Amino acid sequence: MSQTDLYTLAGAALFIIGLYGLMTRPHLLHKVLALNISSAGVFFVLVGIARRVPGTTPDPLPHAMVLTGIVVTVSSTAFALALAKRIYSETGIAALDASDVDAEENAGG
Amino acid sequence: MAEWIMRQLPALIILVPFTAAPLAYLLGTRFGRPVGFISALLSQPLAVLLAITVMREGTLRYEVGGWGGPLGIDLVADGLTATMVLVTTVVGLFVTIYALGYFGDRERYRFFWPLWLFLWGSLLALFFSGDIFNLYVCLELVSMSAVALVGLTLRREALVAAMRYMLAAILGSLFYLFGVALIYGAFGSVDMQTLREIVRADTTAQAALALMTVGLVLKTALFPLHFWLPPAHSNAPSPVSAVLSALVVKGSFYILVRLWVDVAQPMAFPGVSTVLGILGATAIIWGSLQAFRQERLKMLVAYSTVAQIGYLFLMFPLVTGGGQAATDAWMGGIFHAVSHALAKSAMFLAAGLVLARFGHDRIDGLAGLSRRAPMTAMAFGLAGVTMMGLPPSGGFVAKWLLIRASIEAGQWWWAVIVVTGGLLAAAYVFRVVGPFFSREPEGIDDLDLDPGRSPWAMEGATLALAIGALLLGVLGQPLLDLIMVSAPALVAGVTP
Amino acid sequence: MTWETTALVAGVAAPFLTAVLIFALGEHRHAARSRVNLAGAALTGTAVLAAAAAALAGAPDAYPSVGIALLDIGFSLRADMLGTLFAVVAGVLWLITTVYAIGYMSHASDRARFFGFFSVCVGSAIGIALSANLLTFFIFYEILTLATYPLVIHSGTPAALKGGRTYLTYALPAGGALAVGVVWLNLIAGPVEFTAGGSLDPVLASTHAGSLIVIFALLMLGLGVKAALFPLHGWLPAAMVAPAPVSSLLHAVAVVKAGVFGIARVVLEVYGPLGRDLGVTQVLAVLAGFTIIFGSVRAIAQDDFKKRLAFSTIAQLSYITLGVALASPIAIAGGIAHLAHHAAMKITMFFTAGAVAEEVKAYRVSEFDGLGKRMPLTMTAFSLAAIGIVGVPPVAGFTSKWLLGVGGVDAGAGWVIAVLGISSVLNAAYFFPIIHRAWFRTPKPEWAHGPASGKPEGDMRMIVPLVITAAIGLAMGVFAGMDLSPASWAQAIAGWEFPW
Amino acid sequence: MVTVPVWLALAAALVPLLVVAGCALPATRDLARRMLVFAALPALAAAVVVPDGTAEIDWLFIGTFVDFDATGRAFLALSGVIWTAAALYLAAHPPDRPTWFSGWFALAMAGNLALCCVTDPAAFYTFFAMMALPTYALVAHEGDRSAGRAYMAFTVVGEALLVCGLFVLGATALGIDPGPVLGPAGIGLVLAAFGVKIGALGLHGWMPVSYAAAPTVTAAALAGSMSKAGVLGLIRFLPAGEPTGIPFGGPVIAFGVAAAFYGAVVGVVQVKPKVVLAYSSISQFGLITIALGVGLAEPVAWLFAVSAATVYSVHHGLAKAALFIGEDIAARARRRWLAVAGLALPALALAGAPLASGAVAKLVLKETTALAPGVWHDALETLLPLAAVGTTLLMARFLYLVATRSLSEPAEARSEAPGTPAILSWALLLVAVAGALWVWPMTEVGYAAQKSLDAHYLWLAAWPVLLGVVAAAATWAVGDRTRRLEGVIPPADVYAPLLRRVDRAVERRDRAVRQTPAPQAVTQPPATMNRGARLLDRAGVVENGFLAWATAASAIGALTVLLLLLAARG
Repeated sequence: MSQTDLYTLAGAALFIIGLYGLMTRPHLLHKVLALNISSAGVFFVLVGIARRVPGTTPDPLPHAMVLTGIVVTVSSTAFALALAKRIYSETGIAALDASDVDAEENAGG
Repeated sequence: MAEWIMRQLPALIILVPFTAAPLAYLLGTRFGRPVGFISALLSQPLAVLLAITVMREGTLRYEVGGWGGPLGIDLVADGLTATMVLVTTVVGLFVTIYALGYFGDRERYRFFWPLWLFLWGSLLALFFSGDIFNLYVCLELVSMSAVALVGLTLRREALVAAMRYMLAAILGSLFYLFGVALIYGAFGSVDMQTLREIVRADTTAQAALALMTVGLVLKTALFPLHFWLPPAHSNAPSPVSAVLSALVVKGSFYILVRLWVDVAQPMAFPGVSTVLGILGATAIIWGSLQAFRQERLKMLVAYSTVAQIGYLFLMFPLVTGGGQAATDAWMGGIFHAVSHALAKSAMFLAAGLVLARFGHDRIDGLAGLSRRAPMTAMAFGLAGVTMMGLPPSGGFVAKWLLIRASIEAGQWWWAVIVVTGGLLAAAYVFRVVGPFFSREPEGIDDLDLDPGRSPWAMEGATLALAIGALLLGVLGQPLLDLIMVSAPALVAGVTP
Repeated sequence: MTWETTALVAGVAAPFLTAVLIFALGEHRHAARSRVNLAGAALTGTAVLAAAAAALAGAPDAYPSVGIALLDIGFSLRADMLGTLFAVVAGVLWLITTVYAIGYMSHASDRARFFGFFSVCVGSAIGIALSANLLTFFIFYEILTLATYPLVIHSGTPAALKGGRTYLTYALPAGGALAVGVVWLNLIAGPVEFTAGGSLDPVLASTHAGSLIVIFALLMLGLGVKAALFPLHGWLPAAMVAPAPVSSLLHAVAVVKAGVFGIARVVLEVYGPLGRDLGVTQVLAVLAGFTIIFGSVRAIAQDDFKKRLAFSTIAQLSYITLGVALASPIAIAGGIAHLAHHAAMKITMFFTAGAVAEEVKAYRVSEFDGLGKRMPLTMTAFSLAAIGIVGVPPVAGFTSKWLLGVGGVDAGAGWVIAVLGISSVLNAAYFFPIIHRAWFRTPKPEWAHGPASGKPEGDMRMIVPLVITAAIGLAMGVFAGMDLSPASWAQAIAGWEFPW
Repeated sequence: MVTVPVWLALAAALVPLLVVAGCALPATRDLARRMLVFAALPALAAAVVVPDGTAEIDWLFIGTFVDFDATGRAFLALSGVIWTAAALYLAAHPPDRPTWFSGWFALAMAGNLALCCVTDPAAFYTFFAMMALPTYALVAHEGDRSAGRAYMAFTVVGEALLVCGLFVLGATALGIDPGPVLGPAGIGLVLAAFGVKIGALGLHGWMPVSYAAAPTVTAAALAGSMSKAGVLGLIRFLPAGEPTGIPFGGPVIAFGVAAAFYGAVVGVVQVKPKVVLAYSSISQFGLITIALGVGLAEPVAWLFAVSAATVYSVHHGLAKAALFIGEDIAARARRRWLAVAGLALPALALAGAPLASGAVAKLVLKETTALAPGVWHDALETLLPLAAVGTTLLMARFLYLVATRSLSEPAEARSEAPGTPAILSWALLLVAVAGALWVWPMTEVGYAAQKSLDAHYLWLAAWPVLLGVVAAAATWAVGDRTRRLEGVIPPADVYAPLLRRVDRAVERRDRAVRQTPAPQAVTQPPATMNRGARLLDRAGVVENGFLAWATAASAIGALTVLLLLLAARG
């Protein structure tokens, strides 16, 4: 089992955790953070891949991708937070479906 | 000069909206509108020129800044790209004209123009992308601007819908990016040109392909992953809804096609195409049923999108066999994307006119529309013809090809689905159109029959799109030829 | 572009352009709309007549045609004898109906919508007539399906909407079946051009017998609805909620004839001898024969005038189907001739229905007592048309029936003669009582002294057209022997259609 | 010397159409009505001047074949005389709505005259219909709806049978072999179709009621001329004695004989003079049928049969028309005995008394029956005289009824006295009855006329009449006991119950329709839609499930797993 595979699996794990959070936590903040965890997982994989051939200098391209990815994620996260804040101020609920039972107590929490 | 322009075409086309977007933002509402309009106008000849050039010379390649791969960004335009660019540009023009009237120069909508132009540019960039990572970036750009546009009105339903949409979109992009990472891990390249040659069946790579597929399916809102689409498309301002349904979903679909039919075809693994086909079929039936039971016009149109997306996915099981069937399925699928783009935008714009006029879009409140707003009614009806796939509409040609493909491939059940889908579409279209002619409730007769308050330009743009979709059926052959220009080997009639 | 192709294109395009102009003019500019409509109709009539002349010049193997590429089959028009016959019928009767409709609708609302879609219907009917292949045919066929809907539900009443729904429930699935059939056929046989004597390669009969039979069934399913072939006839009586001009031109001529015309094209110019070898035309003939009896029997029971006419139409349409389905040139001639003959006679009757409804508000046969005294011209025209449908010479109906009967003998199908005989008696049974009531029963007191003193018996824009069409129906029978009469024209066609 | 073109015969025959047109236009109505009397004269002239020959008018109908020969000439002349007489009478005693009546009258006249000039099936059928259908207006005119209905029902069925039969003959004319089944079937249909027109036994139901109910002129035209068109049709379209595979001859002869006696028997017990005349027609047509039957059975006899049928038709037509007109005149006349005396002439002629046209006609008939095959030869020898006895009885009965009726009630109580044109018309007919066959240009007729004067034939003609008279006198003497037989058989005998039932049914339906209100547009959705709606609602519930994040999550997860599995497998 190579280093890369390890990184890959770890990344996958993170990705799944994030996915789980996104789907189960009604609170918008949680959802956004969950997405960040997932993206972290993906970057993990990319970074790992950069060192495919042990002993050589890491491949720069994956790093470039990760950087781009981070930029995208940061901006989208900012946007998402702004949106969530707006929703909270409009509806008093920081969740998508008012039907979600624990939405209220999570709201703003 | 002409030669130079031709070489620069891909860059020029993208540059127009991408320069216009910041301009519109800086100049604010009053000048944002003319900027948008001018950029829309400028795009037209360029898109047509691109189509002609591709038609004549086959695939175009453009290296941004002359860097070239692996680090540089390449813009590639083959028949498929040219087609998508053309339809984006045309739909974009009419939506722009419509939006001029729709938003007026109200301050609260000042972000429409920059966002819309940015979305436009990102879509074009996506179609031109030459490598799969660049596709990811464009995908994100498209999603972000689209989400922003959905929330433009700041109404709470709109905001919630936007949020839902955003989360789904980001998740989809992440799935896709995960796949990109693994692909790169497997083959050490993201450039499609390169990948085309080196990809081979390899479990990791195939897992990557699977993940990308899931992400793109999610972003294309294929049943049962359509949960985000109806609220988003129905709560957005009508011009935005039009763009979302007509173009944005096609963006992720475009990538799916690129991968499965073109780039990743050598490592395509069996079963997936069938799964996609079955999901598509289900989408057609289920989406139509849902559309039929909607109370609000825009919801109905949105679910109609869910259903129509299904047709696009019938393409996958039909191309795998190669041969004439593959060619027909390919042409049929892409052509359906095009005609649906025109018709669906027309429908949403018409719905917008109804909203603007009556202040509501309850279907049971549309009695006598053909008298109060004949052009709107006509536009909706004509667009409905394409939804039903009846001649002489583009939808007819698409369905013709799909039916032919399924008979050729010996998979007649898809033909049955296509026909049934058409009938279900008729059911929900006429559920709306029928009341247009009705004289109930009494008193509509007394209404003044003036052509209506909505500016003729908006109605004109709507009608133009509908008529365009209609004429595609009879005058569509050139477009079909364009779609076939340097088409992937699998569908180019070369049996693998 | 030669004058032939110009006429060909103009004949199809003129009605559509008329429609566009009418829609553009809007609701309120009545005079302008009427002028545009009449001009368009006149132009169309001239164009189709020119096309017919071109067909005659080119017959039987140098028909002028024009088209563009589409789905490797082509969207193309052709002026041949069979097509131009239908085109001329539709085009000429459109001109007459336009006059009638202007009179009939003179107080109605939504006239722009009405006349606009009306023109579209006529355009697609002529397009159907002049289509050179199944793809083109299908395109116009479906346009016709859709464009008829707004006319069926024109009045906008719940009843009308219901009728419209019924119409669509029949027409749209039929379109689907037709589509599959056409695609499939083009797959098996390559691009199917209409060709006198059949365009399918006889070899296919052995290689693809099964598929060809299924395809034929699909095509008949698609065409049978408009042709009101039993059991696909249910929509026609329901569609009688439409305004009189619609029932007259569309539900007596354009739409329903489009169905039977399509059947003629498929049976004669696509399947040709294969149809008989596969045994499908025989089945079709029997079905048509049954429809004739069925429609006539149902008609007797109807008290609603238009419904009675509708069932009569159902029966009469199957005369045409029966004719083309019989393996005899004479029968084919009879069927094709009936296309024109029935058009003239039945349109007269529906004109009558509208005129009577407008003038004396009588809608049911039982309200017709003594109507002949009140509306003599109208009822004379109606009676002529009626006895024609019954098959009484010298009205045209007899001519086609005669050819059909002799053709039946020629085809060795004795049962056809029985069917014709029985249907004649049945037709008499549902038309003669109307004539009897109109002329032999004592009128209501207010009718007893004829039309109100000095006034004509109705809006002349409605009376004159129906007198003209009745005269045409009579003339087509009396002068059937002349070279350019529908009967002779049909016999010429049958000569080429039937080399086998 | 200028030759008269043959098509002129048809043209002349169609002159009455001008009167039809005239009656249609308000301006020319009165003129047209006055011209009606002269409408048939061109046809009469044509019958004299137009030479035998053929002409094709290809533009008319599906191509018309004018064929003018001795037979056609005879029937054209007969019809011309009858219609002129009828028109004269019409001028004297117009019915209500005279113009309207004249229009239909002229139309039927045109059809009847024209069909004498053509031989191709389509054209003959055309004019046959042009004659038969308008006659409905002439029969039903005086409000007796049931008689009109009976006439129309039989006519329509007859026309349908005829057209079916002519389909076969038309095909044969085009050189198509109808085959072993259709061929004979065609002949059978033609026999039946014209059988209706001539009131052949079993198809005669309409004749008594129509003759009784119709105005006198209609009855005269029907009995004198229009029903003869049936005979002409049989002459034209029966295969001229060719063996047809099926022996039609025998049965036809049998039918003829039966009709001859059936008519006599049923006729004598009738109480209305016109009905008696109707049954006499049925019986007389029986004799004509016999002749044609012989022609069918014996090819060699066909030409004789044709001339016999022709001559007999002329004789019977004139006599019958004279009887009908005379019956009405007698009913109107002041000096009734004169009228009754006048009626005696055609009555005797019909009975076949010597020196009258009947004697000649019967001789020609005998010439034919002499050629009858086998048993028929002898049978007819004895049967024909007996038929004559029957006819005599019928005529006696008729005269008795006319005389007693017209004596029982005073003339002034009834309609106005007969006008001069009426007398003229009757006179014309009487003269024709008396003279026609003596001046007839056909050689065989002249020969027969000569022969009928031989003592032998005088006796042959005389004894049945004498026998008949004696029998009639006897019955009259017996008086009351026979009186009970009067009217035991209703007009239209076997058909009477059917016709009555139909009448009642129609009455019922009319009443029913009058009571039902106009149908209202009903639009409650069918039950199935409700079920459909329920299903849709359920679908909606399911869809809400799809929209929830949890479901979406599991869907995404499931899809991912599925695709990954497929990837691992592939």
